[in-house]
Amino acid sequence: MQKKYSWYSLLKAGFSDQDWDQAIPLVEPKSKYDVIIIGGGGHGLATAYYLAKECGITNVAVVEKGYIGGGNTGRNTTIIRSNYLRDEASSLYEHSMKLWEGLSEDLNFNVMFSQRGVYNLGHTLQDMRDIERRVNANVLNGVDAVVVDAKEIKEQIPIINTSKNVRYPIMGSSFQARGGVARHDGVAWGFARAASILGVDIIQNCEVIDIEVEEGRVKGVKTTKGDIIADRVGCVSAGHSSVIAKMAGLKVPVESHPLQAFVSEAMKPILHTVVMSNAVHGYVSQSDKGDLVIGAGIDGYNSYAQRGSAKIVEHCAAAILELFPIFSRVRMNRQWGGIVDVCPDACPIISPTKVEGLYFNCGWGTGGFKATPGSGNVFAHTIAQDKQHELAEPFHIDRFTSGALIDEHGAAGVAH
Amino acid sequence: MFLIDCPYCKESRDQNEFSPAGEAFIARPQNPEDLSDAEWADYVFYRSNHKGDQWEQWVHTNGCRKYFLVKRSTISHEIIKVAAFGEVTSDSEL
Amino acid sequence: MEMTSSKENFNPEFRSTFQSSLDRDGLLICQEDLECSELDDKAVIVLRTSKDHKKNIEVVNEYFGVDLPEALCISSGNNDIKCLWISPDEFWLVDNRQNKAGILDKIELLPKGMSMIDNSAAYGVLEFTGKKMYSLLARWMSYDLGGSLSSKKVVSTTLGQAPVIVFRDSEDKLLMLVRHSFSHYVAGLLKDSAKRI
Amino acid sequence: MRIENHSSHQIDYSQSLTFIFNNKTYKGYKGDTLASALVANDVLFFARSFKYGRKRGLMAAGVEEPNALISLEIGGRYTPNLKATEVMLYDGLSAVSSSNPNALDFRALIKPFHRFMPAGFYYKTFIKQKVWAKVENSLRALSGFSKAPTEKDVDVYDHVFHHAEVVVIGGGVAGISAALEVLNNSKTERVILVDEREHLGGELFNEFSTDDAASTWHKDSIEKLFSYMNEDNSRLTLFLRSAAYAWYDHNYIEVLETNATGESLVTEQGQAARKTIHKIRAKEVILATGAHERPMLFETNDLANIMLSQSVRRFLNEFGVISGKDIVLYGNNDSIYSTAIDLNNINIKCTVVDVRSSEIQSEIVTNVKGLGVKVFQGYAILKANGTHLVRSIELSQVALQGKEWNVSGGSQQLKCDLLATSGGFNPVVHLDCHCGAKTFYDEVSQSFLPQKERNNRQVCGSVAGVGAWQDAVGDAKNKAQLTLKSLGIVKKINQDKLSTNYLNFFNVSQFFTPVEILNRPKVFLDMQNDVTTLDVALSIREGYRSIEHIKRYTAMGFGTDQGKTGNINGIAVAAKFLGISMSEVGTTTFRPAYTGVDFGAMAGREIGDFFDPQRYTTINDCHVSSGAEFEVVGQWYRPWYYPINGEDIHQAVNRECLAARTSLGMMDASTLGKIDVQGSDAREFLSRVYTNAWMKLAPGSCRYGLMCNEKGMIIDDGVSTCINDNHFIMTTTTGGAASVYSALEMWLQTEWSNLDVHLNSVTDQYATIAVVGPNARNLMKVLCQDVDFDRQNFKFMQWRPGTVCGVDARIMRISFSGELAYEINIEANYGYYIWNQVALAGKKWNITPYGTESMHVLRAEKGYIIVGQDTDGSMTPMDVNMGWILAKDKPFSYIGRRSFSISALNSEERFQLVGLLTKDEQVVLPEGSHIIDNKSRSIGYVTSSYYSPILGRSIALAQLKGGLSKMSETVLVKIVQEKQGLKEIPCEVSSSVFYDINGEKVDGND
Ligand SMILES: Cc1cc2nc3c(=O)[nH]c(=O)nc-3n(C[C@H](O)[C@H](O)[C@H](O)COP(=O)(O)OP(=O)(O)OC[C@H]3O[C@@H](n4cnc5c(N)ncnc54)[C@H](O)[C@@H]3O)c2cc1C
Ligand SMILES: NC(=O)c1ccc[n+]([C@@H]2O[C@H](COP(=O)([O-])OP(=O)(O)OC[C@H]3O[C@@H](n4cnc5c(N)ncnc54)[C@H](O)[C@@H]3O)[C@@H](O)[C@H]2O)c1
Ligand SMILES: Cc1cc2nc3c(=O)[nH]c(=O)nc-3n(C[C@H](O)[C@H](O)[C@H](O)COP(=O)(O)O)c2cc1C
Ligand SMILES: [Zn+2]
Repeated sequence: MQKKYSWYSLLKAGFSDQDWDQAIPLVEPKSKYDVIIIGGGGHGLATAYYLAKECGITNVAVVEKGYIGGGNTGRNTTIIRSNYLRDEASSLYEHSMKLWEGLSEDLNFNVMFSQRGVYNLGHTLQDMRDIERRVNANVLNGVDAVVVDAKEIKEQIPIINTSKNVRYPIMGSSFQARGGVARHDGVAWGFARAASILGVDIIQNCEVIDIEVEEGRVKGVKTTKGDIIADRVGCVSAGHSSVIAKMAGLKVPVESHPLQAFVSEAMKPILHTVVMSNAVHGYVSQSDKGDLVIGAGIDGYNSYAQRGSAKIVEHCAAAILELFPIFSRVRMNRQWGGIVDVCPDACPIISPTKVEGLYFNCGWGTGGFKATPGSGNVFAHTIAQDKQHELAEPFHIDRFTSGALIDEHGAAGVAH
Repeated sequence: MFLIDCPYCKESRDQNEFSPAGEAFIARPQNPEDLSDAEWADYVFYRSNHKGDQWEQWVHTNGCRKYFLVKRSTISHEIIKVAAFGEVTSDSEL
Repeated sequence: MEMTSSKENFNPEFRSTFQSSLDRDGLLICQEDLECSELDDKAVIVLRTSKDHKKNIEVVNEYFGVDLPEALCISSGNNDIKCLWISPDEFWLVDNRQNKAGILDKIELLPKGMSMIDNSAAYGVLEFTGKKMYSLLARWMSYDLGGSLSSKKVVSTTLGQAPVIVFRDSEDKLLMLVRHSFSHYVAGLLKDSAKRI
Repeated sequence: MRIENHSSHQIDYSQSLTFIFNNKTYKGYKGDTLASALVANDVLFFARSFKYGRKRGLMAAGVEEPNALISLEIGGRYTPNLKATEVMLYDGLSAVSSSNPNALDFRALIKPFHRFMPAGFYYKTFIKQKVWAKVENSLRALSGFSKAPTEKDVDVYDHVFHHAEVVVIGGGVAGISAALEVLNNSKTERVILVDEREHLGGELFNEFSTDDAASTWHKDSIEKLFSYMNEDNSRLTLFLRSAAYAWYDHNYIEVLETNATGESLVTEQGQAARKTIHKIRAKEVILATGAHERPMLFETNDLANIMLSQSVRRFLNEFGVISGKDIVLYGNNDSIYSTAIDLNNINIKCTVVDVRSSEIQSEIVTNVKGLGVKVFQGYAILKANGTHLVRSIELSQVALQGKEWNVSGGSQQLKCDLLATSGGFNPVVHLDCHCGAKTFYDEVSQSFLPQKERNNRQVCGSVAGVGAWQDAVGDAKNKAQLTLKSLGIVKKINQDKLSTNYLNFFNVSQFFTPVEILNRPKVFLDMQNDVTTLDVALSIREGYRSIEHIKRYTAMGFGTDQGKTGNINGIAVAAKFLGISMSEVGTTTFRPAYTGVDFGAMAGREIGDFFDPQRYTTINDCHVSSGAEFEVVGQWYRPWYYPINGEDIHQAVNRECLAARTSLGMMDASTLGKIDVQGSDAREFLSRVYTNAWMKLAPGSCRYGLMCNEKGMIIDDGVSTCINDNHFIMTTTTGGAASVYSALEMWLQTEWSNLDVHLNSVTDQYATIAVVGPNARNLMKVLCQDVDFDRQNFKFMQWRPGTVCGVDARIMRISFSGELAYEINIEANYGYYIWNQVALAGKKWNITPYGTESMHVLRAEKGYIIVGQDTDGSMTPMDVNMGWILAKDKPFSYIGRRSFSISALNSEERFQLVGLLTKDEQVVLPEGSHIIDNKSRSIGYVTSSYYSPILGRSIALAQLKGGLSKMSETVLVKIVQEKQGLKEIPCEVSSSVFYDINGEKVDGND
């Protein structure tokens, strides 16, 4: 059996036909755990991993209704950056970024974190003001970020259209060099494997159908594979957070919407960085396989179906062509959607709830992949200590009552 | 792309004429000042975000500009019913 | 510079909505089986009222000489004035410009719950004729023109990303009302698509 | 090679075409695909595979082809990753392989190491971040198929909407039959029939050589269809070369049509669309998409010239070409015998290897035997031999015992130069599943069939599991009857009788998965991505057991063919290794696109000028002729500044601002949103949506209002004018117009329907020209004689009706600059004229047009906020020091009011709007730079910053934590990207009003 991944083990396996350990062992649920994590996405698996690794709690189960990584973790455009505007948010995402930088080694699993840089383009004067504001805030917070002008963008990305004679000319951009992409599935699997090596049970095809609450305290969960008792339950089920909350008689201030993405057929490398544009609604990078991975906008209606409207992807294709006219004859190979849990202030909720022992980690909306390690890390500590991790404090669910919103999407309205 | 029956235009039109306008039956409190912060937050921020058949508001933005009610499955996207505003006032009706 | 207050001393230049998009003959599109031109003499007055009260219907008939149309349809009192159904409580009176003042004068007389506003300058009116007009419009309109736009019917919909009102004036003629700020865009779309029809 | 004297159904032998492939010139005919023309020229290697760079030949003849990826043409018509089987030949065509099979390929060189590169290789290697960062780029260079384009596309794409009562997808026998049945039995219903191929008929052409009834049926049916199309106001629309690639909610189907000239499109630019997306809304859909054949599995099954049996037939019957002379047909169903008959007819030698035992006694088996064709029954191919091309095969006996296939006995070799296999058929269920419908595994046809019942949809023909064409005709008629019933056209349905076992896909046997074969190396499942049975096995052993995990771990089905031929075998292999049924394994999710769609086609014409509407005011021509630079605000193009004599923006703005402050400026303010508010409750309405009071505003007056959302955050501001007690005109910000209007409608319709108020958007009705400056009154007196402009009689924040240069106008005395100013509102059609008149009359005072930039400077000098610049959606009125605008005693709790009492909104530590004055008066703070505390932490940021020419110094507005209590303190603004050697700029916190603090200028100086 080959436990540890290395060149040595790979050679050995190749010569000897020795087999690999199961990265994701098939297990059936025990009747009782110290902690149950609902949702086997990146965040849930990371939570379990850090519970076991940093908090010494190994009697943990991750309960996933489908296959692990099959939620948004497995269907996102994998953009990772930490150049967020608000101090609270940037601290959290930067914490995550630092974990990313050592993640493959930590997990002994190459998650293919590729720091190829992320551009956030600006197309209007107000975009540029916002970019300046954000970049300056980042630098003061110790997050690497710079403002670059159109000329420099063109030098770095020769295929981008920086002509002034387009509908939304590129005026400039913020750039985070440490940003990039990672292999989405690998992130889920890497955390799952590392967690199960530490003793965590990862139980797939097991849907939580109810949460047992007695006298304000969580007792366990009912699942399609039977009842499981637990002292603490962490809910990390992204698009399904409202559904789980309802099981415990709670509400969370999120709404579920479809968010779509599509990929082109694979081509030889041509785009070596990540380009995002909010004004024209599209982001693009080229995967290591060669396909262009493109993220579109969100559909305005509530949905639990992992698909959206044609109009959104078509508009997104147009936006990508505004930026990269050379992609016009490139073909869309596959499109899909995920259900994102959108929070009113575009910031997550990492929080205990009114039910003792029940914790929620949700509301990551359209941008939580980049937070995967950081989110799991602070959530693990929050559950373990029954006290919010310092970085998670501002993300308490009570902020909607107290008014202490973080409002990451702030500058939305263009006006004069 | 949905095909939505506007109860005012009495015609099915493409989704691109409409905009979704949130869950239905979220009435603005009569006397906001009398509410606790938590009650007010519930009105402003909390939605039931139902998985299944849900009543919601749509507006025929590029048509008759009327807000109306749609009962739609958030699982299959099937539209089960539409109603003019006020025709239905709570989940249990119809 | 000497000026007087009387209007007669001026000859204000009226610019139609599509003026800068028209060709020398005043046409937007002119090709086999497809013609599009601007009607620049139209006034558009928005009348807001409910049909629920008989009185309102009577008032409209008395003041403007038209019946409020049955929902979903347009009806015209005579060849000049037309009343377009836009929404349950919104009707547009479309008439020639010279009659505009006469209509707007009535604003003072309207009963409670009824209102009126001149929006003539906000809209340009395009007239389409020719067999290929649906083929042109279907490139930008999701509305089922062939199946649902029966004679005299009026529809508020979109052309590309522009809100427009179309109505089938007669069997072989279609009118479209376009907000002037979108006229450059709409004219561009139509002319571009016409190349491929 | 081309088969001599073959009458093909597709080829026009009179038109010979020349083309280039991989730098060599060849000849073909009109009607050929690139693939068939190459086969005719004995070109058998098309490209290399993805991972191992193996030389690959054709496998299929249509969209399902996984191997033959090529790129076409160069420059603005360069197209990557096309399948040679889908490119129609044209004269002068030039193509190259996505990766050249004849050139050296690094991937092929590392062949000995393949055993060390199993699925999941990269997860286990390069684990150190630093190492990965170093190697990633070189690994990337190996990936991808064709090179990416490098030039802008020269062609255009169209979108067209359609509506039909019935849409039939697929124009094979089933589709044709269904379409006819609907047309024959209805009167007004519109029918759309689409097929991705060049001709209607699907797989039926294959029957022509042996079955006259097939060609007769085809001829008659096509004639009938055409007669429907030739009717006036034809009800039938036919789209050929048109792939239905996506089926969205509510029967919305997208079809990609390729221009009739295919890729050879050479027209004047923009005159024809290369591709068109038809956006079809259907009441009823009939799915008749047929079935794709699937290959048999054995070792090195990826050698060139190992093809699908049905595809070999298609090349033969439709194109008259074949790529071998000594052919082995191998499979588990009767269809290979049809191929044998076709080959026998043209005297090509073939041998049949059938895994089914000799107990199978179909008529066709007997017939083939009767022709003298050698038939091995109960035999399987274990391995194909050959370096790159198949040269021979190894056979062994095989038998089905219970559910297991057992290989027995020694093996024997058989020579061949073409191997055609059939492992059964995969119904083309893709589209049906795009909206979430499921498939089920049917044991009889050994295939995943579409969900049985679905509203407003029928399936017929092969996609429903029907094999023989005669049955497909009947099945289609029957299903069409159900469609007619669903449309309410027929009440009682007629059903044709079908043959007894019409649902068995040619007596297909149980899925062929002997472990002896599956455990061999190089048994390829996904040809494109080099996924083998061993990869699937490894995936499962490592715990990636779900078919979705297997797909993601091995990349099976990730390619441009989306696993059309390979996935089903992958599922069978997974079922075998997992020890569960195929049904339990299930399929991966079917998603659009059924076949690739060009980004250009997706975008259609909504690119460039049409990407987003460009909105202009009626005065725009004046701005253009004045040489204005423009700023985009929302969708509007607004003059930004008007440079003259080579001025830069600063020089122009200084000049414009000084003109407005010292004499006279003019500005086009038409873009502001204008909402007409009428009704007896208009005041009440305004009081509810604005924070301040409106009950007492007198007719003839105007008032500024601030609008919040329920969160208590500012969303808009503007001046509203009282026309009379029941009539107001509200103005909104340019960018906010649409959202404010719809929010207001929402309140009225959903909450306050008892209010007597009507809203109408009149933004486009008026052109608005602001005349600004000490001489504004003088100018107005010249322009308009019927209004008394005396400062006492026409006060600030009042309006008067009047006649300006002969045009009816509404004149408002409002000011966004602090100067004496009037806004002239006229019917938009006169905007151009009045602007020119104003400019003419203003010459005396050197009237100067100014743009948004000067407007910003002027208002900043006065400390007026711009919503969206000085606020960002998280600012309350208190935060911007406008607590005065919150009415205290309104009976109705206006929108947002309740939130003002929430604790966090009253914190001392909130951002508050202040002025900043740099100690060095000439330094202009960069907008977006931050104010720092003594620990270098951000405590605020600059929202607006300008050089004020009238003050001769810089000014700035900033959001500063607790700013209102920090007046006169010195703070530091940090310059992060060092500009002119500046790092930290000391500033004094000041009032946000910098100029004319007491507001004396607004009355002018007369
Ligand atoms: C198209 C798209 C593009 C995106 N692009 C980016 C991007 O570029 N960068 C970025 O940072 N973020 C991006 N995101 C967002 C990101 O994907 C998510 O925020 C993140 O993956 C959330 O991870 P998660 O682990 O919380 O949720 P998920 O991965 O969704 O995991 C939740 C899991 O809970 C399971 N579950 C739900 N209900 C139950 C139940 N009752 N019982 C058991 N299990 C249950 C689900 O099956 C699921 O596997 C994108 C999202 C989408 C959809
Ligand atoms: N002999 C065999 O081995 C064998 C096996 C199966 C079927 N068949 C034959 O196939 C025929 C069955 O008829 P049928 O009509 O069901 O199938 P068909 O394969 O003849 O026709 C299906 C048609 O649909 C088209 N199509 C598929 N997906 C499409 C899409 N998304 N958009 C547009 N077009 C699409 C295909 O190009 C094809 O022309 C009979 O002739 C039958 O004998 C033969
Ligand atoms: C970053 C990324 C890259 C992808 N690349 C491909 C690809 O090259 N080919 C492909 O078929 N699908 C690709 N997919 C899409 C998946 O096949 C799948 O559609 C997606 O994970 C959603 O799952 P579902 O379609 O099974 O619901 C990619 C997905 C992601 C998130
Ligand atoms: Zn309507």
